[in-house]
Amino acid sequence: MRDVAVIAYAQTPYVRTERVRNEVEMLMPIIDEVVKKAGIPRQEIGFTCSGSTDYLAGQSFSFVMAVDAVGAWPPIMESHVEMDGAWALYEAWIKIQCGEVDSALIFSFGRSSMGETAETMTLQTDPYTMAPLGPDAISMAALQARCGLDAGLFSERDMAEVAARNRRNALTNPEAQLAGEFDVEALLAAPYRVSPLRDHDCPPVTDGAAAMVIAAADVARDVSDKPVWIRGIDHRLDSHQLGSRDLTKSPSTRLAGERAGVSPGKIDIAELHAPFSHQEIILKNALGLDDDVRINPSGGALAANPIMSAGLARIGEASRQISGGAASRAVAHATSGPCLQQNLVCVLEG
Amino acid sequence: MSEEREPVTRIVTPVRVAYTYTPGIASERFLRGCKEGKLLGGICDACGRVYIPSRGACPRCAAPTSKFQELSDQGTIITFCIVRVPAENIAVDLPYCTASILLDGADISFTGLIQGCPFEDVRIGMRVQAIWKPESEWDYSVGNIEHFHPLDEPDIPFKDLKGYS
Amino acid sequence: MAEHAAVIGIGQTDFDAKRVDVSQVGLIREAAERALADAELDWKDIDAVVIGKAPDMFEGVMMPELFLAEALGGVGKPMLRVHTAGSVGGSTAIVAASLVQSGVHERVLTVAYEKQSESNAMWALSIKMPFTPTMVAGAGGFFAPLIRGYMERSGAPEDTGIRVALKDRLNALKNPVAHLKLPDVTFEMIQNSPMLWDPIRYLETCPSSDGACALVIGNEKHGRAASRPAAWIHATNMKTEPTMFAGRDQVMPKAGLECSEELYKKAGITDPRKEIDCAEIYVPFSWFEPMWMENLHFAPINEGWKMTYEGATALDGDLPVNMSGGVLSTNAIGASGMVRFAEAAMQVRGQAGDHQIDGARKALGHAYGGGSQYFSMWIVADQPMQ
Amino acid sequence: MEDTKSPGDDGLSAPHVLEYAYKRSLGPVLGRFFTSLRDGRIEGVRTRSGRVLVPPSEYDPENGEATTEDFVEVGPAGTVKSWAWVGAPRESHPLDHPFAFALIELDGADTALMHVVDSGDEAAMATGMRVIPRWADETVGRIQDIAAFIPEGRA
Repeated sequence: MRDVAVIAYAQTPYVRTERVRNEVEMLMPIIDEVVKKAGIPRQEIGFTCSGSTDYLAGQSFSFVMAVDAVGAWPPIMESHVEMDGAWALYEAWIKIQCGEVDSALIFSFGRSSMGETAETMTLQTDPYTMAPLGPDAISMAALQARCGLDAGLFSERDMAEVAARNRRNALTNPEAQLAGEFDVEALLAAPYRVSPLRDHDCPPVTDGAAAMVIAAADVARDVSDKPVWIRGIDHRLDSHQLGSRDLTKSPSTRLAGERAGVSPGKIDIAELHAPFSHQEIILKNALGLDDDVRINPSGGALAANPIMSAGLARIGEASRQISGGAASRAVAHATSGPCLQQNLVCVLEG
Repeated sequence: MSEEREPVTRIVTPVRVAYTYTPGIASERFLRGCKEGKLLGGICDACGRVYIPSRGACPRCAAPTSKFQELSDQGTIITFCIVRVPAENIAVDLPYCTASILLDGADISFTGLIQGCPFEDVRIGMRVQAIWKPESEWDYSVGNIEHFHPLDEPDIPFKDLKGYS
Repeated sequence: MAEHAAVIGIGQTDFDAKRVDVSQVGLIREAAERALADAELDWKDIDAVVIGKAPDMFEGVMMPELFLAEALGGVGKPMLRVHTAGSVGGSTAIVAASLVQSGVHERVLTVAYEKQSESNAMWALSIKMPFTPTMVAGAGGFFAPLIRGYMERSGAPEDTGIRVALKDRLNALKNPVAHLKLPDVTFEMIQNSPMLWDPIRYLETCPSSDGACALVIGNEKHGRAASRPAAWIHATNMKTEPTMFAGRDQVMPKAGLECSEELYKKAGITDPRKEIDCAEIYVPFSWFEPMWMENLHFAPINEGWKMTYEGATALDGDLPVNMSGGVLSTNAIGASGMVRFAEAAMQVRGQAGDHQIDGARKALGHAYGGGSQYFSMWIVADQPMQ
Repeated sequence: MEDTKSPGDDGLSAPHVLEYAYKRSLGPVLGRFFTSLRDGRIEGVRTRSGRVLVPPSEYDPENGEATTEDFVEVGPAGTVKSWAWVGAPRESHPLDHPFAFALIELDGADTALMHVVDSGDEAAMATGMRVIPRWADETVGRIQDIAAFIPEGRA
């Protein structure tokens, strides 16, 4: 395997509603920023890969327009996954492993605010037996939370503490959307949104985009003082039918974590893509993280959940922590599908 | 149940997703121009080429088109197609002619309907002029141009249209 | 390339306008089971799954791979979903190949599909957006003006497109899984078929199909051990350019010219017309055959139509093109690119049946999408690259 | 999904609706399932390892193997394995008053079916509770042929 490093990362400020700029206008400045930071001339970046979904934009081929933001002239080697940008990163990492290219630009984007996000996610479910019943994202997550509560794996207080910690962490992240000091007692006094979930257990609706440049060792050392090395990356899938899974566990996260090499070795921080509070606890268990691992210093998805970018953002945020000197070894995670169906784990080191 | 019924082989599942669409900075500027009967082209900050409509970027430079200029509503047909098949979402009587039109002053062509001459007379290089709906019907839409009509001017030779296919 | 990779199993569904006998699950399993049977493998032998298809609005499911992957034995495995517009079937195969070439996996299953009968392609391809009057009538409305541009600049005879359509429709009669078969097709029948998007006639266009294509791609060890001949992947390439920009040549896109040029270089090919035995390329409207002959450097610019005219692209020509009957005969959009790649592999494996080109040892698979802006290609051969 | 403040602005915006009635062919397994529902029965399918899947599928999710042709009538009563109380139903939900989404393991099945429980009150819900289907007035062969599950003993 070739050593590959994150050499630059940028994201838009995360907002509830990006009403002014369209996707191309959101992407252009951050792609420009990330390419400049990377220090590799745009034409020399070997591969470009993006992640997005047509149903957020409400139109077919919405990713085609995003090419306008890249500067694909002369033509570029480019691909797109209908997945979170974390999987675009995976495809780019594979391309570098093939020896075909030495560097890659990855980006992802979405304006969730244009639709009713929770309902849009209903369309992700089996179209024969599930989608016609209209299970929205919050209700499905609530089914999962109840399983964990019933099994005694966590309490509603534990969930509120997760939410309070994430949003406290977000105070130090100028790009986060929801930040603040929250009193756990007060959170627990609030009514349920969809029981057993309260508002604080759920992610905000977020518009945003993220971009990253990665490079193989030779290039990375040449252009960057502080490359952040991708030591392992793997992703796995669980069954789709909620009723055929043990929702209190995330076997795909556990497996991806093993393959990516989370252990042995001390983990300083973890950026976990847990849109719902209880999911952070399930993920922490699946990855076998100790209590002294700092989870989501960025505030995580409970502070900003730009769908299609939230996973790539976890890897970007973890790489920032390392390049900024706040951590030397980190695990970053991305998820997709109802109740953590698909999971990617990436281990990063300074 | 006494009567034998046919097995179920298909289901119908209605899917409805509602959005509030916003066009973005450059498109909004263009649409506000349309409302006033103006065709505003976006100028690339980097190379100066003029886009109509601009979606916010010059794709060859990946640079914003932050300045605008009003363009003529006359142009030249780059290529065209006569449509004889119905399409969902298109409320024009068949057959009709759509053309890629390079407006004077623009660096990219723009799609419009051609009327006012037999289809056989439509040709690449032909000069055309926008015919606008009555001002009272103007909206935030390039649909304010009802169609393009032939101009009584000599054709532009094909060789001079190179680079604007 | 770190590792050699080879196609060791190929499966296609039967294609039809409406495969009402199967669900989406049944459709992809039909292709995948045929590919596994061809490779003499079982679900458990597969390390990873790559799924490709065109817009989700065709089937009205957001990221349908999430509910479909488990039907491909995907539970506990990595799964990727690729979407690069019409070129997606090709790009998906390339992503699957790269998982093997990188050394990360040994055997990968890849499936591309579309079940267009669940909705309406014209609707899903031209969704009406606010503020924008729709004037482009589906794919035909987009591509017809480009064809007119090609006719103008090349001076090609007007019946070129009819000749391409006749050839592909006759080839389809030799392909057991092809969708549209017209046993008594003639030049006149095509010529007299209605003009839809002038200059495109009805029988010069592709149908809307339901169907899927699957490949099993293995590394060198599995390629050599395969019980049936393997199709060795010599080179792959993808190229993209933006849809609309000042000065763009949409008729002869640079992305395609460069994609093929680099592809040949990677594969060690210096004279493609001579060294490639047959090509299966993405021709959704007949006129795209001569256009792509030029774009793929098989013919000089503005002379691609001569190949059609001289019969060079016929089954008995010096460069047979679209032996399967092509996209003109079968078009399950998301699968179409992979079917091209699969046909190239079938030819060099000698398993193409009645449409087999004798002695085919090196073949090109090609796909394109968007506004002629996404290109994906591969070269496969009967021996590993030296 | 939690609403936060939107920046005020008077920019152009317009409603945009994607709407289509998809026609889904079912194939042999789902076809059989929906045919049975129409006729008032709930059927699962047996995997080669002997587990009964409800809803049935053409494959075993554990390993991708084809399932058998052994269809097994299950339920109609079942046990709630998990539930989520929806106090404010959305337009897209099947009931217009408060209800629960639930994972229901029907008697004789090894997997749980996702459906809804119409219990009237959140206090009437509990994990482990027994429920039975309330059939739609007219059944046509679709998942909504079961209008909802209701607590057993409350017909």
